[in-house]
Amino acid sequence: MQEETDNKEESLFEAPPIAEQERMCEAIMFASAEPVSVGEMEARMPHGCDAAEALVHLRKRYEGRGVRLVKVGDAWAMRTAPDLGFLMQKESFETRKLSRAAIETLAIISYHQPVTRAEIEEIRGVSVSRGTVDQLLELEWIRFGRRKMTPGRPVTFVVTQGFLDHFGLESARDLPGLKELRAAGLLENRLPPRIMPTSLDSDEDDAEDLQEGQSELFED
Amino acid sequence: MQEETDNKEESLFEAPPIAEQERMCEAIMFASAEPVSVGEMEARMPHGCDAAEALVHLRKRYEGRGVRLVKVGDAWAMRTAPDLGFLMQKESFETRKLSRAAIETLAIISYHQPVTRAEIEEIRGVSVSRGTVDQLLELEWIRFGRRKMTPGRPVTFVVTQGFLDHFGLESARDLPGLKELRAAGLLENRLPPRIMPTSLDSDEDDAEDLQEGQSELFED
Amino acid sequence: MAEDEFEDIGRIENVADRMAAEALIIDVDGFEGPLDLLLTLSRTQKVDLRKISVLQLAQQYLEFVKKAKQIRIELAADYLVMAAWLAYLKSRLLLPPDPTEEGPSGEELAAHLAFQLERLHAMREAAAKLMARDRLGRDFFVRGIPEDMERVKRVTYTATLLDLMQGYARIRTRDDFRPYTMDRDAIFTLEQALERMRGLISFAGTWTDIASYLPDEFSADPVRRRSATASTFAASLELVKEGRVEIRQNNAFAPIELRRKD
Repeated sequence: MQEETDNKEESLFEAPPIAEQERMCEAIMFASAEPVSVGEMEARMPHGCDAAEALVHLRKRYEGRGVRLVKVGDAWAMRTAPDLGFLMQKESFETRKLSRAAIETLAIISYHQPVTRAEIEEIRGVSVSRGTVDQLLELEWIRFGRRKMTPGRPVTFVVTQGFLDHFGLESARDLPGLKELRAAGLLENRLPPRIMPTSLDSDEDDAEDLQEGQSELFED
Repeated sequence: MQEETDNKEESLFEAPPIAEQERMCEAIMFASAEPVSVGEMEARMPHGCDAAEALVHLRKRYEGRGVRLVKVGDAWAMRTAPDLGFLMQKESFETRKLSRAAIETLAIISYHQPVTRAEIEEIRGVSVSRGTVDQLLELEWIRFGRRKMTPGRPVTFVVTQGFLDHFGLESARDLPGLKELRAAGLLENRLPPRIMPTSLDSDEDDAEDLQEGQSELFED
Repeated sequence: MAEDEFEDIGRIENVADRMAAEALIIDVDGFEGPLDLLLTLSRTQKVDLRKISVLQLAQQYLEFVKKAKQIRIELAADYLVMAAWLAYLKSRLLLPPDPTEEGPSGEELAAHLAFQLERLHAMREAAAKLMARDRLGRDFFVRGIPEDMERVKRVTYTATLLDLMQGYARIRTRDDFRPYTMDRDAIFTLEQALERMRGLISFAGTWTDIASYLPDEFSADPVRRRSATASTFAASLELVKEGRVEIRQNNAFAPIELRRKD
């Protein structure tokens, strides 16, 4: 330590400028298969170099960049910035059909919103699993609505804008009513559901099929 | 820089500011030993990013540094500055020494691609041994190109991205002396007058392969 | 290193010089074929390859081959072919053109040879330049610690509007909703026909038109009749195969008849 200053002054002559040393450290760290200690770096650099000093500069240079200088034990290495870790993932996508339970639950929410879990269960005739609701929440197709002003003040579910976007609806009111579903053959066994899309233009009379509760939501 | 950020934001709505995109490209480039294409980069970056633009900035940033951004064919890679090669004895690896035949064959393929075996033989005046081609294929410096639309539909050879990477070339157009060779007509495919000995015992592919000018690749 | 790569190429010139001095005592194997040898010889003319004297070159080559043949008997065929051709070329160049002879003139042949030599020479120089470039793994380097790409599998769930409405309809329909399947009430299946035939066949002691086996409810409506006929016929063939009945048809379009086999 005490000698360092002397050495430096002595060797300053031959040693490359600090900016050049910085470049060297940069290249060494980049190419090295493992973290490199200051000693090792200096051993590879021309005589008189001060790797520690160069590293201070280099570290500063990389502040806020996509990669940074990190100390690993007593060695140094370059690493990608932790906030960019997501770039190092190769995502593979798989599309799966929503389960029947989820679709039914979603359908009930869309037609009856705002609707409580108890109401969903009543309509479906089976209990609604937590996972199903969670999945729909995660898909951001439903969200929590206002609490019902009934005993227990249960939470309600409503569909989201994301839901409307996904299904190409302007509002939940655009969902065809039971009458149309029937006309489209969805409530009868015979007709192929292929005929569906034509009947999507909604008119007012589906209100009969929808339960009263939801209209408040769309009052805007 | 500030201006650019603004422009970018105008045109790309949700895309992160260009400085941030630059960071992302930087991280991706650092993380990968292989060249990464712009498309691949954008696939990993948030929607709306313009990697090509970010790379222009990034390349400038690394000018004169210990590592630099280089273009390799359609892709980009980070490589240490060549003048610092002397620091890297530890990392340097011996490429298997290539025979004179292999070196010449490689040069002929790179300057004349896409080129058939018969054409290589015509230029060198000797038959090309299987081992030579295999060695170059194994190094992944050459690969099979499209078949020539000439009798026998012989396969052609072209150089690879690995070749460009190895020799620090942005594209095959940057081969040393290419322009001069072309100007001198030495990359033309000149059919030998009839009675010329092709000097080869080449059987399957014959001199008829030598037809349309192969310099097409380099035409700008 | 660079010098190593050069060495091969540089050697040509050294060899060329040596050759000139040592009066062509040469290991033929040292050359990569006749063209290489010609190139080497031509380099001793020390002129632009385009202005080379092909005649003189041919002379040198023939000279060389002659001497080499004395020393080493097994001269490769390639060399001899080239020698023969050069002798021919020489004669073409020396003699006034024969108007009756077809094909390229001696000058054209000579020009092409000069082109070949120049091209080979150019490629060698290009190869040397290529090898002299900064090279990956020697002069510049890749990232020493590449970061592995983490593979993440993302599952997205989808549903269509139709799914949604079918789901809703399923719940709201009193009668059990079932997904659409083709209703095949006009179809008399092979299985049905077989079952029916198996029951009836024991009564067919004499030849009977298979039309009489059609079920009543399938005989009137032509669509249903068609289906039943086809299935009954197929079922009959099946029974023939099983060896339980015999089948016959006297003429085209005549009734198909069957009879129990005893």
